[in-house]
Amino acid sequence: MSEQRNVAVDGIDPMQEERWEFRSYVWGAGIALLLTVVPFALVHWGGLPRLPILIVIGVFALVQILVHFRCFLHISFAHKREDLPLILFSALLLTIMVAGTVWIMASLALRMAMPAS
Amino acid sequence: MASCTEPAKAPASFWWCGSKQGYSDSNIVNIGNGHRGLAHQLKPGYPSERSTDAHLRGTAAPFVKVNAVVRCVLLCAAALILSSCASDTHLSFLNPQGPVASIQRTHFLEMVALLAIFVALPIFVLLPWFAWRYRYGAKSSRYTPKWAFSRTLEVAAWSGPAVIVALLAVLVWRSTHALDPYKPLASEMPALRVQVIGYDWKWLFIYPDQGVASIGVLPLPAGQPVAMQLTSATVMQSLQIPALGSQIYAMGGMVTQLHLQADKPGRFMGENTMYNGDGFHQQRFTAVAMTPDAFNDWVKQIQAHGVPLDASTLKLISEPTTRAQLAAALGQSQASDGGIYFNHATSDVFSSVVRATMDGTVADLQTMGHAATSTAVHVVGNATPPSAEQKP
Amino acid sequence: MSRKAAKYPGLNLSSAHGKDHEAAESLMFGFWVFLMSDAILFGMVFATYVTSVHATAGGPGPFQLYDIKSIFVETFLLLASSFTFGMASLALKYKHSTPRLIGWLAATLILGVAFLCFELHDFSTMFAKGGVPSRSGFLSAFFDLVPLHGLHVAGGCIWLICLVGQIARYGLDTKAKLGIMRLALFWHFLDIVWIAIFSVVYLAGLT
Amino acid sequence: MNLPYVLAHPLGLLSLESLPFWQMLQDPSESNVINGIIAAGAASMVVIGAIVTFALITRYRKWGVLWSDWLTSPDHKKIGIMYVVLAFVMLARALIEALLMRTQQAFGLGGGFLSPDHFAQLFSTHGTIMIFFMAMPFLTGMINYVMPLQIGARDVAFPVLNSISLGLTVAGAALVMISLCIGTFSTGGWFGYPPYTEATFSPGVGPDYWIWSLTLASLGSTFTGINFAVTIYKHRAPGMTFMRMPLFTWTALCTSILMIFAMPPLTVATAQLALDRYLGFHYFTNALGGNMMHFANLFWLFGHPEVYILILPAFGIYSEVVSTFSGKVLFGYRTLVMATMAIAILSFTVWLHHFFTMGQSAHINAVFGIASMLIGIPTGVKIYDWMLTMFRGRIRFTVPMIYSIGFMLLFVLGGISGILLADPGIDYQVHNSVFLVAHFHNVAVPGVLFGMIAAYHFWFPKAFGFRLNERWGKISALCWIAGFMLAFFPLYALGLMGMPRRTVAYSEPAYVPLEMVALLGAALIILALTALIVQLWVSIRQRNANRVFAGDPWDGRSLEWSISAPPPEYNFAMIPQVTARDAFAVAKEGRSAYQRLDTYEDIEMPKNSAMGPVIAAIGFSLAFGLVWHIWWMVILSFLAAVATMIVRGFARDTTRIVSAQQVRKEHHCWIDAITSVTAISRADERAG
Ligand code: HEO
Ligand code: HEM
Ligand SMILES: [Cu+2]
Repeated sequence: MSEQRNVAVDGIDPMQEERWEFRSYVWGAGIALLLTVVPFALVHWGGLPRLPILIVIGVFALVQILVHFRCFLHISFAHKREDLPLILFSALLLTIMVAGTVWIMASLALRMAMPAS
Repeated sequence: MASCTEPAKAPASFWWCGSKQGYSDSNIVNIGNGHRGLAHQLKPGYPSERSTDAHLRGTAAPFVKVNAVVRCVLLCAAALILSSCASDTHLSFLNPQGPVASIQRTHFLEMVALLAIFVALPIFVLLPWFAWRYRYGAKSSRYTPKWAFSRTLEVAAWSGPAVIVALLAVLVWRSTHALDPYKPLASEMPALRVQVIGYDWKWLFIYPDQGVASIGVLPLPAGQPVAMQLTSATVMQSLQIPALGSQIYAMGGMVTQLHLQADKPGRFMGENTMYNGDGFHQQRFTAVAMTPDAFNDWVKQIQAHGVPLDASTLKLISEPTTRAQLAAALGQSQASDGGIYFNHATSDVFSSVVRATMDGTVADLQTMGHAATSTAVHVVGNATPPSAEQKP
Repeated sequence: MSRKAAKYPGLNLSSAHGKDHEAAESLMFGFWVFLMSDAILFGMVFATYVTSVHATAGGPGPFQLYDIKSIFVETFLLLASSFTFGMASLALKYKHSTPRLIGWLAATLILGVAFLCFELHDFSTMFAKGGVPSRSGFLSAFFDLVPLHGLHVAGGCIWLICLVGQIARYGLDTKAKLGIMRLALFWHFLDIVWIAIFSVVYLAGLT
Repeated sequence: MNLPYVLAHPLGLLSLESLPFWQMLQDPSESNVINGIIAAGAASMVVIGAIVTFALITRYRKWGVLWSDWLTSPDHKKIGIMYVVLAFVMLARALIEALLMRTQQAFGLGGGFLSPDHFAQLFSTHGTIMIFFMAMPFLTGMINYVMPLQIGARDVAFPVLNSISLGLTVAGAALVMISLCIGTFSTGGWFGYPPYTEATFSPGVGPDYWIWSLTLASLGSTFTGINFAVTIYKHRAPGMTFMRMPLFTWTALCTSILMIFAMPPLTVATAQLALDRYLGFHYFTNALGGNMMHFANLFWLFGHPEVYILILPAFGIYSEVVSTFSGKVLFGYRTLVMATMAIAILSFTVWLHHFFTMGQSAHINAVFGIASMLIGIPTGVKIYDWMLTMFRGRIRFTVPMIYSIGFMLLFVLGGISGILLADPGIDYQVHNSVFLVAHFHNVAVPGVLFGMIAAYHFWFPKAFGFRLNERWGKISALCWIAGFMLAFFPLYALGLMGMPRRTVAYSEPAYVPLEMVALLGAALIILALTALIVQLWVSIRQRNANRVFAGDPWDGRSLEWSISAPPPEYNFAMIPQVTARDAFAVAKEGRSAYQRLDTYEDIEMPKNSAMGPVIAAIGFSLAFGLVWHIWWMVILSFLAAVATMIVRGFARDTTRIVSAQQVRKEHHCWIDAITSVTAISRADERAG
């Protein structure tokens, strides 16, 4: 590698920057692990009724997804880039499409059953 | 405008009133592998009640005036297009024969009127006028090349359509709920139950409470609501009798519902509207509304003289054939009205078709070699015949 | 502390790099867009799965087929691989030695392959229990969703090998760097999809 | 498929029976002969067309030029032109099919001459081609050609990917074409609903042709969408803020976004259907938990946004045309932008209106019905703003303008019928009837097709340096408009008379007169197409009289008119600095257009790449192998595809330099030409 290490780019000390980023990965992995272990444990060892477990699974999954976005993909509100609006827009469409599908298919399932006669 | 009559007064002269007799669909050529439909002459209708008059039975229509104008225009145009079609089979909901179609017609005309007047008309007046007024050669008209914005006009451009849509939304919300095909019709009489099974390429109508069934003709008592349950023994289909009301899909393993009613005796065209192979265009039937007495007579007659709807009959029905081919296979000639009638029809038939389709009993056996998982009657048709492999 | 440098994982092409920087901008953004399109793809497959869970048609269901321990191991492997890829990104961005970068990439590859092995093993036990895709709508939907993710991971592994090959051939030039940066996005994205899979398919299925 | 079987069947399912005339020879019944002759005729047109093209290229020794100047070119302009050529070829085929269908139905009382199966293939290929291989390539080509010029870019963001997208689209189109000669196409219509298209009910290769041609096309469109979106986001000239982008570029952006997000559901639906057919999965089968309603849901999640993918660029084109030929700034630019975005987003919320009659609850139907009607609001706003642009203008009735006015009037009717269909209570009656056919042709023909033909007239001089003949253009336009009205207005009436769509024959004599009128309309449309061909021929012959090297034949407003016609490969000698909306109109007023530059710079351009044609060939053979179960071909093609991508990954030296001297020379040559011509006055122009 001919390029020099440790040259300040954009006036930021790269050493410090690197430490900061490293910590972000470590934190991310740690939190993600925690958010994984808890629902797995709940499902494996049980204890709670079905609904609360489902809620925990759902919430933990959402939080973990946010953690991945933040710590691994470096998405945040801090800098103005196109990727955040892009992701939010995609999430909106994904929600419309998936929720709509579930809504419609559930209604159909309900009304397609053979009426007891 | 006074000469624009209600269809009630001269139905026989309007284009939506239907076809002449004499063209049974079995006159239509080739099915599948060059099979030809068996030629059958359609004899005068059975039962013979005819309906010649129709009437508008609407919900209270808020746009009656407008409505009348548009109706007149439509009717006059129609009268010009075709001035004579002596017919007895009702084709269209514009000449409604039952409460559902009647509401639909009123609602349709309302919507057309609204949209024609508030959406189409301004544009059809203004646009040609602008185009002429500001043509290149017209040097005297004003020219404002930089004029690009006007708050008033912008607001108007958005709010005009928005108001119309808001109004439409109310109408749509109401009519959609009122016309939900699943909604039983209000009536003092209990609904007649009919179970409908779509086959390639005919509909089987089962009257579980009467123990009879029919193909090709759907006899109904006039004035009594009909509650249909539908399923398909093959691919997706869609049942519609326009003069009576809505359509609904029929799908394998699923049960859908449709509620209709005929106001008075008459003959109505019924069809499948969802393409399902070579015999699609022949999957038509006639719904025949008759007086309650006539209907009961019909039931009795079929109970006594129909073809038994047993396993072997069902197997023949499930073959991909047209009605005419089926009649031949059954060793029957169709009744004089083109129908095939069965007795010993139980409601088990319907549910076992639904179950067998869902279990894939037959499909499994035939296509994948898995063991059958159910002992239900094997009634599901297999495949369209190897068709005449032609290209466009 | 400024976070300006944390734009993209490993993005080390500041505006001073002119043309390269511009190319990186388009390429990374384009890849993001592609990922979002892919996310919709996964979303629709998820929707298929969710609406088919009960369509077991009398065949085996989640309780008969899923093995939570194996899934936990797979989850752990994938999470670890995300971390090692993160380290690779740092090595790229802060110009650590190339061998170190390759080391992290190799670790990621090994974890990815291990994940795939576990997954294949899962599938084969499912098959042995009669959980074949042609058995029911539910199993069809399952074998749409989970292997689709697996195929993505496999594709990622092949891509990773190719990138190492490119580095071996040309050194760490701009194109290779951009390749690693995009693969990083891809890899982290797949981990996110996996979160949804283990939550919706496995954990919810076993609740 | 076990190994011995594969070895014993090296050609998979292919056999002599796959040939179009085989059936006729085996069983020469009357109907078989008629259908066989038509089919064999169509097949031989494809074969003869291919042979003649081959022969001509060889005769004039154009293979080298074709390869190096066109097929391998990453230049967005050339790729755009190739897309449009593809669109015209496919348009011709689909229109002939349309005429054949109209003829069959006109004589369809009690039979007609086509077999039901043949008719079913006609509507299936017609619909598939019109949507995926006519409209999509046409608008993709137009955006490709125009959008980078409008935003002051040298090319799209990923030129080679662009060429690959074209390759994939062409491969899909080729698959549809080959289905004329070998085997048969699907009979399941353009949306191929299962279980009809499942192996149980359609055991032949037809649905496989449909699945794989759609898959290729949708892959190409996804990449195209990404490419365009990134180009518009990242490659605008300095000063070209979003709110200064020409409206066509705006619609291109929204269409691209729709492509990116709407294609995946289609890919999922077709892939799942393929798994059902090939491996016995149960997504949409009747049995074992399959659910065909899910296909309908997935397909229309794509299908509805798709129709707005088609119409939005057309809206953009009308915006440019109306503003240019009214000699005015576009009225309500900001509103038009907002309306475009509103339509794009709303289009993801209405898909259910295609299956109101499937059985879901009234709440759901009503919600989706009302959501569909909401789209009428921004659409209406657009129409009002175009009218206000014409208001107090100086309207020149050029060919594109005639199409635009025809569009505005006719589209309103189509939109209204759309609103009627979006009302579940009415849709319960007219769903699956030819009323619906009338609706979507009423939006697709005056909306999409007129827009594309207007664009073709509008930008042709830019692409080739001479104008198209106005007289023939007007003849054609009038034939299109009259033909459309005759062909489709009767269908509204027929639909209300209970005539279902896709019916080969019928038994109601009442349908006949209206069917005859529709046939007349279809014939007029074929005349219109012929007039377009004549126009092209005449225009090429008169090209010297109609040269517009200066590049601004219409007194244009946006940047694409500020350069020579045809433009140099690098588009702009220097990337323009944009200071206002309608950048070129402003420059002309400020007399800052047509400048010599002080300094010229080397320009870096992408090198030619064989990726496009190679991927096209691989994609085609992969799909063909899949259709016919020729597994060795499938495996080889797949490996070749992977290998190609890996090799491309190793490619490094992918750009070349256009020297500053050359740029300087070309630019000065053009400026000299401009100074030596005198502008034509508008009055003269109308005379000529
Ligand atoms: C380019 C293509 C295109 C376009 C632009 C549209 C536009 C619209 N479409 Fe259509 N459609 C298209 C192509 C198709 N549509 C179909 C089917 C279809 C169906 C399903 C019917 C059925 O299967 O039973 C519905 C409900 C609609 C509704 C609409 C609506 C509400 C609009 C609106 O966008 C129209 C908006 C325009 C308006 C309204 C006019 C101008 C507005 C003014 C002047 C403002 C004032 C107006 C109001 C306030 C209402 N369409 C099918 C059938 C697929 C198949 O089954 O094969 C196709 C191909
Ligand atoms: C301009 C002349 C055209 C004519 C005469 C024409 C004619 C027809 C006919 C006769 C049908 C079959 C109708 C039926 O099902 O009964 C049809 C179907 C169809 N057309 Fe056209 N068409 C034309 C242009 C277009 C264009 C420009 C498009 C799209 C951009 C288009 C898209 C379709 C589609 C999607 C179908 C439905 C196919 C199906 O049922 O699956 N058509 N057309
Ligand atoms: Cu739609």
